[in-house]
Amino acid sequence: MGWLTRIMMPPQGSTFAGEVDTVYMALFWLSVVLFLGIAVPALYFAWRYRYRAGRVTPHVTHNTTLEIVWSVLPLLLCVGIFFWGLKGWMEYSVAPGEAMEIQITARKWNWAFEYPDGSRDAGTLHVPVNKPVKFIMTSEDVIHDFFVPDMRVKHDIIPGRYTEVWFTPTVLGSHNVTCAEYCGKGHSDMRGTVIVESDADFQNYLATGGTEWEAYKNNMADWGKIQWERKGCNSCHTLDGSKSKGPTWKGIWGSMVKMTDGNSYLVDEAYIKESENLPQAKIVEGFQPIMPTFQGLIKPHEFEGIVALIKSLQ
Amino acid sequence: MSTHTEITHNHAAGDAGEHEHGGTAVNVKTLVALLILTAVTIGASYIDLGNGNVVVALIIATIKASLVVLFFMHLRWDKPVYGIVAMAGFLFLGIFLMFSLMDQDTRNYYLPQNVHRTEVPLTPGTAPASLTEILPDTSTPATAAAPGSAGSPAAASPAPPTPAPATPAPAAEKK
Amino acid sequence: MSTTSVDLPSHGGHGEHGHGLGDPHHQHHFATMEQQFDTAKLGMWLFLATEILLFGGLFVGFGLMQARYPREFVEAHTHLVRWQGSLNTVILLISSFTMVMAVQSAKNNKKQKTSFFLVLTILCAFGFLVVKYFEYSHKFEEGWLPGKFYRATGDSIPGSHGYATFFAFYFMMTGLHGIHILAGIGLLSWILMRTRRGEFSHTYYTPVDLVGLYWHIVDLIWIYLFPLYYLIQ
Amino acid sequence: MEYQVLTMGAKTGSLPRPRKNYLNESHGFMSWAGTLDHKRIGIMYLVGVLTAFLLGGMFALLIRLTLLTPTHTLFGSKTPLITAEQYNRVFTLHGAIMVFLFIIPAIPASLGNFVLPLMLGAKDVAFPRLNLASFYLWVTGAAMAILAMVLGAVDTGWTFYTPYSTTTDGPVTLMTAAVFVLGFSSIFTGLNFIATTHKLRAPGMGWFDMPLFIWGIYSTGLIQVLATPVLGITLVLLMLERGFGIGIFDPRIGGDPVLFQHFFWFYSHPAVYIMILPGMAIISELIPTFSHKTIFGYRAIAYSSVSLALVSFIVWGHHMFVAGQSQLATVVFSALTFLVAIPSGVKVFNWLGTMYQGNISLETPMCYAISFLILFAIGGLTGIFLGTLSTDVHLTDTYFVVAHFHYVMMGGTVTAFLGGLHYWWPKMTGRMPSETWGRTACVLYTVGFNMTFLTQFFLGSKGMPRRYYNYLDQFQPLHAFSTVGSWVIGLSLFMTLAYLLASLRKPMDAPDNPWGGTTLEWQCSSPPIMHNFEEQPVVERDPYDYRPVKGT
Repeated sequence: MGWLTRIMMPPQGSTFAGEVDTVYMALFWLSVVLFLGIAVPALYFAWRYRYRAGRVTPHVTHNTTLEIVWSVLPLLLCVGIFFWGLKGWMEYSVAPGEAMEIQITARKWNWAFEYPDGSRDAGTLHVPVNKPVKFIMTSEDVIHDFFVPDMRVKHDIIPGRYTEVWFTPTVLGSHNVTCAEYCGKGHSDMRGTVIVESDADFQNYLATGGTEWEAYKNNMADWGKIQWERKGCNSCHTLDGSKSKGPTWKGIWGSMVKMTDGNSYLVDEAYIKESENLPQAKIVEGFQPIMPTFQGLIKPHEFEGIVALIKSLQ
Repeated sequence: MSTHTEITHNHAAGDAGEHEHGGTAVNVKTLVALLILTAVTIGASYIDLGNGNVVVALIIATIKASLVVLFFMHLRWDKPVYGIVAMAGFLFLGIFLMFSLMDQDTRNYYLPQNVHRTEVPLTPGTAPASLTEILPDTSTPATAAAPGSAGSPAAASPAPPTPAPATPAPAAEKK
Repeated sequence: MSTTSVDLPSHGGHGEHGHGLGDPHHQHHFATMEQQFDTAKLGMWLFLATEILLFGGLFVGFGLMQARYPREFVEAHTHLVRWQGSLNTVILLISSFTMVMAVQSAKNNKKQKTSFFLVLTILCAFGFLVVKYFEYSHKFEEGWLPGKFYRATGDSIPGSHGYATFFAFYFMMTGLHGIHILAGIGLLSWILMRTRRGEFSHTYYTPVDLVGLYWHIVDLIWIYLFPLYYLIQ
Repeated sequence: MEYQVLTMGAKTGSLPRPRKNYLNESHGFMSWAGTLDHKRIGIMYLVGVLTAFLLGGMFALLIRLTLLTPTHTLFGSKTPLITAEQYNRVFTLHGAIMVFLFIIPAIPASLGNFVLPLMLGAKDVAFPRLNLASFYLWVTGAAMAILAMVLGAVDTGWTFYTPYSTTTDGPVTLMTAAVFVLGFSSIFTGLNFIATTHKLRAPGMGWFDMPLFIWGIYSTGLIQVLATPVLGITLVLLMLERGFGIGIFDPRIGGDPVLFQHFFWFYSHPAVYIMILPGMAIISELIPTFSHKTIFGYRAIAYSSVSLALVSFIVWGHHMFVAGQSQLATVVFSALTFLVAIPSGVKVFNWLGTMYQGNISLETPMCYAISFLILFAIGGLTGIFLGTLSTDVHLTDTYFVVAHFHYVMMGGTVTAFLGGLHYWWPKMTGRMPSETWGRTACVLYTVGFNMTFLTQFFLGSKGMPRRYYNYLDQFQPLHAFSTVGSWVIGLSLFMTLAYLLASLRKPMDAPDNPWGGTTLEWQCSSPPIMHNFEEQPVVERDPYDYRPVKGT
């Protein structure tokens, strides 16, 4: 029956797919049998007992035994089906503890994915094959729904709240992601791709930090501004020259800055790099040594962007 | 009230399927009982019983409601079908409440492990203060793997010393 | 919907085919006046069941939001004035009593007494609204308003939306109840008018009885609203 | 007049027809617009819901035409037929019109209004004024919906899910208010029918002597009265949310969008039974009449109607399995959902039991009844896929769901409605519609229906989400096939409309009891006189007693 499953269902892409398809096909055959059990008698009776003038019909008002049988049998059948469905649901609803966690932010009308190391991507989701992946999802505007037909998973994404879904991909290659909760004009275009790849390829992908920045290749200062917000630089550093907990970034590029130890240093790439990794090494005069280290949290292209941003603020 | 009690039970109109039930005496007694119960429920609210206060208040309210329905609305004497209709209203209300509460009380509010890097839903650019309050500890396995996780902006910004709500409030809350 | 409830008792008023048992209020499709009265009463009770569920939806929403913001709700409760709620409870209970007396008088052909009790009931209803007015204006002054209009300061969990949600429910539930009181005043005035015209007797007092039932359900809803809002502090 | 017993399908045609009937009793616009006669109100409702059906059907055809090609173009044109925004408005209108303006009032308010007092042997419904008020509320609601449509239409989907519905542009508040008004129209109809059933049964008619149609309409009334107020309050909250930002459903200010879904489905799931129970009720009339045999398991069918109404209140969470409700709630709702299978199964098997050893004449209404059995079986059985948790995760919010509820609502309710319309058409109009055309249309309808919607089960299983304007090219052949099917349905329905209207041009030729039915509505003339019966009928036999009576 494998061929029929293949005709009726999408390709099997996760560990859930086998179970879901088995239940689906079982229900399919059950439905076929029950449907024939209803349609065939209906049509047969209509022909076999077709109208003949003067035929007297028996006056049978009821048959309690028969009626109990056809009430109880469906009930038992349903209890069985319920528990079978419950089995698959239990797996679906509880993610294994070791699952890698990817955050999904849905908005009209695209997907943003964020990996444990902070790498981000929009629209394309990379996951390692044969490893459980858990998605913690939230929405910025209305309700969306993360639906990967090949993985047989689906869950609503609700604004103001996080929901969870998980799967273990088993098949290399790309699979479709669609939004399954109506969200407006672009609903049907709110699609994405899951790329299931080998562990090595996935690590390689993470090392580059996603592909989101490529859109900003020609305008790295904008990319830097996004990082300024995302990494939280904005909570201490301003871009407009006003005072905050840390020195403003405006106009510092290429200038000499006086430190608490009395020396002055030129603000250049090396200085910014040092401030990112070892913030306590040099403290600008008039400020407290409160900045935490960002070592390992900023990828090369993000750093490039921040430098471009500071350069642009002359 | 005593001014109205001189209105006595009327016996004149006893014809044509007249069902004389209740009467002034019963109505007055019902009113007095209702007023006493009101006093009791107000009094009980001054005693701190914890969650018991709600239970006591609702039990007394139900007794009062029953008095109104039975005596003022004549269900005590009327055909049972009216009572069944009224009870059906309350029954289905109970079903609605029970199942909705069952969902609300057993809901899982997931939180990302790396909450400090999460863009705040709905209000991009502001710190997810309510989430940082809820999170007991940011040194979860994933963040521990990245050195210097203490440098997360949310942790760096001074978190307001407000108590965490008992249930995780939506992350959209602004301070 | 409150206004359309007028239709329920009203169609007892004009038997247009007029070939019944002689009573001008008898409608042609009922065999007896008693059947007609029972039917009208059943219809009214069914309508009351819909009222219970209409308010019930708000009670359920209140319960769920209370489970979501328990501390905020308890704190917000303290902003409501207990004596105002208690006074209104007493007023409504008394009005229920005068209403039932009005029905009893109408049933016993006592036109004067019916009018007297109806007037008392209407006065109680206005008294209720007056107290409500002072209550509402206090809330407006302090900025304890629903949803995005909430402006009050000094909450112990600043910024939580629980308070605004509480007052959203407070205004919706007491407001819907208030609308029912207003509709009740309209209905009471209407049957007062008909009483003065002498339209009711022991054979036909259906509208008085049905408006009475309506008025009692309004009281009954308040019996639940009162402890839920004013006593849980 | 004695309860006239008709034996073995004896079709009476020679009774003298009264000169006056409810149609020619009085004339002029006001004699209709101000009427309190349940028959005239039923006819006005019928015209109203059929107009709504026509309008909703037009939108359905437009949706299918748009989805014919992935580019939404026809005849090599460059511009799409409608844009994505227009498409969203069209499917919203299709859903809202079909649900609130058509299916919910379709059977109870039109056919039910006409037939219920006749079947009970009553002169009218309990509250004729309320009945007329209900109709005018329907008209008001319809006018408001049309106005909202003219003002740009809403794109929320008929479900009005927050926060989309609270943030999107368009006259959402007006549309919501329209549905609110329609809700009260529905409440008043249900209330009226319950009171009528309780109080206006003919002498001798106990609860278990009522025709099963009454049981179905009565159960429907229970749901209308007990569930619709919650819809009312939900819509009020939605309007306040949009108008005043009260924030019960808005996550931005502390609300919970899932709470809206609880409120909405607490009504809208029972509403599914408001739609299907009257359909089942009609089938319970058609099958014994055309099998000329007493109904098999009368009490079981009667009880199953009531129990379906009750069970419908405790399964609403199955619309929310993946919507963010708690896992416990999901499991409980799934388990309860399977309870629906039992009363539904009981009905179907009892209908088959009635046909067994019957004397089945395949006139148009019976053709629709058999069509109903087949379509409803598919609709019911595919419900199992959706009630089962693990498969529902994959299938929910896809075309599988679309196909499932069309099989139940259209394949079930609309098929039964058409059957009932043909069944009572002679009683309502005094004319017999063409049998040839009727049977042809019924076969076309069944074939077209399966072409349109059976296809969609496969689309959904393959992962085609619902409410999609653009779709992957791989789905194109199935979509095209489905669209062709929609033309076949359209053709059959236009054909039906045409020959039914054509029958009105004939002189009155319908006998009082053209099908040999045993229930009371066949005891009065076709069309009935103003007050239904010449004399108060008295019930002395079971409602579906086809045994010959001594002395006849």
